[in-house]
Amino acid sequence: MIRPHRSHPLWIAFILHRISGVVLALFLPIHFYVLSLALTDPTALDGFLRFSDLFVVKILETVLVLLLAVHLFGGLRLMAMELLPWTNWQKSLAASSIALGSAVACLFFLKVV
Amino acid sequence: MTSAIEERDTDILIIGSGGAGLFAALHAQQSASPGTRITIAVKGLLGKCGCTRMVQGGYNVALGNGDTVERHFMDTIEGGKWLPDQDMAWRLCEQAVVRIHELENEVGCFFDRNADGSLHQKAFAGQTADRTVHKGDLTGIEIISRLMEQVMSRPIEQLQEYRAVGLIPAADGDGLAGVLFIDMRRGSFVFVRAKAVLMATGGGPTMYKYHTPSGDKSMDGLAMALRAGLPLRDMEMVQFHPTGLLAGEHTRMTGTVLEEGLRGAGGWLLNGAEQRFMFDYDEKGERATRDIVSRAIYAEMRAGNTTAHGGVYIAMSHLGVEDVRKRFKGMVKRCEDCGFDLAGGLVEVVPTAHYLMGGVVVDIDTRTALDGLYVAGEDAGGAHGSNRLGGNGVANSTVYGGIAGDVMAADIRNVKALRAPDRSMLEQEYQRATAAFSGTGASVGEVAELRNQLQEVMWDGVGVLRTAEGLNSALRSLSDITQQVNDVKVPDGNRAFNLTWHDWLNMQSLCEVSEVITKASLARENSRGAHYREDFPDVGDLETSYFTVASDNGSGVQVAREPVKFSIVRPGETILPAHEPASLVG
Amino acid sequence: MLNVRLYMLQRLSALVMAPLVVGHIAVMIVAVQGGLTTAEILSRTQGSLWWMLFYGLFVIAVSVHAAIGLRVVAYEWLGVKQKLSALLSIIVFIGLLILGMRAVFAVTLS
Amino acid sequence: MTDSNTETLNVSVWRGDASGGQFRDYQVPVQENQTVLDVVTWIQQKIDDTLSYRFACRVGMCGSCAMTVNGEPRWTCRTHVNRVTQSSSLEIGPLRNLPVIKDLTTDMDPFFDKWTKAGGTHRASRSRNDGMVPVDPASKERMIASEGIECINCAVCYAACDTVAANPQYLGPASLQRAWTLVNDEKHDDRSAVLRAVAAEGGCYNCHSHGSCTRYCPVELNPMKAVAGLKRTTVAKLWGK
Ligand SMILES: Cc1cc2nc3c(=O)[nH]c(=O)nc-3n(C[C@H](O)[C@H](O)[C@H](O)COP(=O)(O)OP(=O)(O)OC[C@H]3O[C@@H](n4cnc5c(N)ncnc54)[C@H](O)[C@@H]3O)c2cc1C
Ligand code: HEM
Ligand code: SF4
Ligand code: F3S
Ligand code: FES
Repeated sequence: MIRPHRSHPLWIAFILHRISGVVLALFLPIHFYVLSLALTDPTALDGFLRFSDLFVVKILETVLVLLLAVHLFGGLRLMAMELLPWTNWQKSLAASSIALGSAVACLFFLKVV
Repeated sequence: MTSAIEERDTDILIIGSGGAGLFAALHAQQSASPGTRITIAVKGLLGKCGCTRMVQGGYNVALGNGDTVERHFMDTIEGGKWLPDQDMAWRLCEQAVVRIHELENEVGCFFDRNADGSLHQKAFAGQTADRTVHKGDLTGIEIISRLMEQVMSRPIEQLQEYRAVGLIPAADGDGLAGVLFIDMRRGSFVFVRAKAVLMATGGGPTMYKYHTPSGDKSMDGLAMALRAGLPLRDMEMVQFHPTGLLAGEHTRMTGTVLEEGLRGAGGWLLNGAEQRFMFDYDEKGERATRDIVSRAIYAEMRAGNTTAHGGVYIAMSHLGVEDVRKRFKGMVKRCEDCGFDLAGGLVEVVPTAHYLMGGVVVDIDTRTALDGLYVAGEDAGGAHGSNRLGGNGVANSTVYGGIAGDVMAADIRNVKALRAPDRSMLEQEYQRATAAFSGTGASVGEVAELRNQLQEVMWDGVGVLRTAEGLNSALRSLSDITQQVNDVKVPDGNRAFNLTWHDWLNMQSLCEVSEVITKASLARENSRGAHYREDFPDVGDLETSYFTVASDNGSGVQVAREPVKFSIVRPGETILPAHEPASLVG
Repeated sequence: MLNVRLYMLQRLSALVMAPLVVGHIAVMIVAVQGGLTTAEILSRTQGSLWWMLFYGLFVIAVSVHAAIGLRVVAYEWLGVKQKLSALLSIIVFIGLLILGMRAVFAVTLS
Repeated sequence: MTDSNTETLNVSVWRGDASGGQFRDYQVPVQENQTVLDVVTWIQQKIDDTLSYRFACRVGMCGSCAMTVNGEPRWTCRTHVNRVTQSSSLEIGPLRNLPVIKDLTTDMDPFFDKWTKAGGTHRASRSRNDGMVPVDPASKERMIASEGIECINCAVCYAACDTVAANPQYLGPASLQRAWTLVNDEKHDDRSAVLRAVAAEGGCYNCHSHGSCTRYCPVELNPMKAVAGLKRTTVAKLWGK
């Protein structure tokens, strides 16, 4: 159970940032491996790319983009908070960075499908 | 049974971590010869208990701009209605100047500034100059937090949640050998031997139904001193603050202070019928001094003109709800947290026991009649006489705490060895403290119930308005309650952090000291400062002023009177130069 | 767990990546339309020094960044001891760097 | 809403010590103006006289009475029961992230040890024999220092912080905030020593800006902002040199 003391915007922003970071980091080796196939086994890569035409896979891809975008804007927000002069609307900034990330992912999804 | 007592040694032992205790530790550490072991033992957490932390208004010190040490001294003497020990009062005013610089420059406090960068000082009631240094209305937090940091970061041994239960004299009768403690966390006994001991447990009249001091204070120090045969002076002098919060009997918020500034700013006091009444008692109305307002409220209460919980109202909204909210932010929030609207509505208030002017008889170096025992802060009597000026409380504890630290460090250079304790006294104190476990009496809730009874008795009989009849009847009830306390049985399953046991021990101390307060009140047959006898309403002759001295030499508490020595100034005279105006406050 | 150097490296690598990620996402949005083929990818990237630099830099930055990130997560969430998580972090860094560089060469060289 | 005398609260209180424990249930009558501390007191005084807890000032100045109330860290002497009850039930436990002594009391020493370790002690640049430094209360530095100075060291933020829970070295929000006030205190003799202390192992870089500290600080301070200030200042110093 998520205890009540964690149900506030900045904590949610943190958990999103961390989970997105970890998932991206875990995805990265797969991503690299698949791309290296271009060198070692181009047909396998093509097979993989066809596989990624599947709708489910498109959704998964969108989720990855979502995570990347949310992590990007969240990370920029964090760095702005830490390194630029303080502003008092941290919660709004956190919300905006998540919104912006989602918007990018939507755009991606619409284009892909 | 004394084998159940662990023993440890130190050179300088300090009991209590309020302004007096922490300053003593700091000064001892600074001025003792290298290698001196310094230990501070405290009933709560270091710096997080006691009243110094709760200081709101501020710290009195004469720092120029027309104000002088002489003027501060005269205000203190006149405020104390000519009863203060003049040498102590003088040293207080003089050393406060040094101490405030020390607090700012060495300890690291930051007090509020004027726009030009100089210290801001305001005038508390009863003062003839803008003298009170402060940090907003949370001055105590600033002072204690900074002192605590200094003590924490130095080689000073800390014994936290160690409760002193008895002063143990030397076997050869020559001075103090050490102090018996309960390590509250383990529930076991520890006897700490030391060459010098400072008692700074901070008095605190918590035997009244309504009281302001922190919950850990229960007069343990004065009770221990009394048992050790030391004389206590001015014990009838209990200061009441007129506006304590009244929120019902079951809440610990009841009795806590609503700040003086509310009345100063023009707040109204209303009785149960929502009518102002202060002008019936004094031409200054709500702005009259603490003792007058307290008596007026008490009189209204006795006449039955009360609110639902039996007090009166304070009203602020006529000053503009938003303004009040802004100006008294902390107070408004505090009231709001427990469900009251101070800015817009009515809040019930009641006079509340705030400070004990009385205490152990000491000299101006904090030494007592018992070799090796020193007393400073609210535990020490003399500096305030019959009334303490707002702002002289912290000044007193920090000034004399510091002095104690220096004096102890110097004195122990001549003490060759730790004194051997009187084992029978050790045994006796141990038995006294553990008697709770062998009582015959009843069940859960007994101790709390007896505490309520004690508080009612003290409030009704030994409170704001006193008579011989009421005092005598209180004495009878006190002995009855004491008897019942002795009979209580506290559960003995687990002594670690056994609060009910400590509540019982608190009751022991409170009962002992309540008796002293009552007897001293009987002995003073006039009305001075905080002490008001309806059967003797006159102030009495100033020239022949006396103070009360209570002691127990084994045959019960006896109270004597001693003449005040006017060592610096006589009643009716002043030490201010002739051209000085009576007051510098506009 | 984190000292100035690791902290700064994580921030610095993040700053380097920020524009690269924007570029990468943009490319994907444009490129992915109608599906991808190996030929398509390779025709864009192969032989291009710019893409090589772009992805090369990306890989270096992400290896540093993710290695530091995972080090903290391992320590805080998985209870991995300080020393071990430092070692793990280095392994992650080297592993990602090798895998990543191979991928970059795969799509830009030959 | 209140039939005050008959209504009761169902209160679960954690009972145990360093070796473990469990929640025990009590029924406490509802009263107006009742704080969580009053509920605990009621249990100790009227139902179970073996219950241990800690308080001192009872008005939010000493920071001794913090506990975990319905999952949230709070000062209990100033928390009105109405603010926290969920369907007239209360769950009260000791503060998180500190060793338990018994029942609701914790050992706060680790909290204060870190306070000292973070450089949270003033170092004198002048003595009692010197005059007072004039300080413009509206200067930028002083305003920053003043923002964090009213901390009552209650450790509520320390208990709220998940980084403290996960990283035993982490100095925590309160001590870092104190350090930040000293970094901005022109009277301090060696402010770069404070910066070194907070940049060391366990220092400010471990904070992930969860913001729980700021969310729960009962006196409405902003330790998250202070920690960000430390990060910014220490990093700027790195470039500056
Ligand atoms: C609400 C409030 C507001 C106040 N405002 C002001 C003000 O504005 N200006 C002013 O000048 N004064 C003020 N005072 C008075 C002032 O706080 C005290 O006079 C002064 O702080 C006393 O200091 P002290 O060191 O003697 O005692 P305290 O600060 O009370 O310290 C006593 C210490 O002894 C410990 N102790 C007690 N019993 C034992 C035991 N048996 N064993 C071990 N340790 C023990 C306590 O736990 C505590 O640590 C105020 C008091 C209160 C209650
Ligand atoms: C696009 C640019 C990126 C930015 C601006 C960025 C920013 C950040 C920042 C500031 C942190 C520190 C968070 C903290 O200490 O609380 C962080 C952590 C992390 N990042 Fe990134 N990042 C980016 C890309 C990536 C990528 C592509 C990955 C994955 C491969 C990644 C993986 C991680 C991980 C695993 C963490 C650790 C999470 C944590 O400590 O909570 N990041 N990122
Ligand atoms: S910052 Fe706030 S929550 Fe933390 S210790 Fe200080 S007062 Fe308590
Ligand atoms: S909750 Fe903890 S992680 Fe940082 S912002 Fe506060 S210290
Ligand atoms: S008892 Fe002091 S803050 Fe609650």
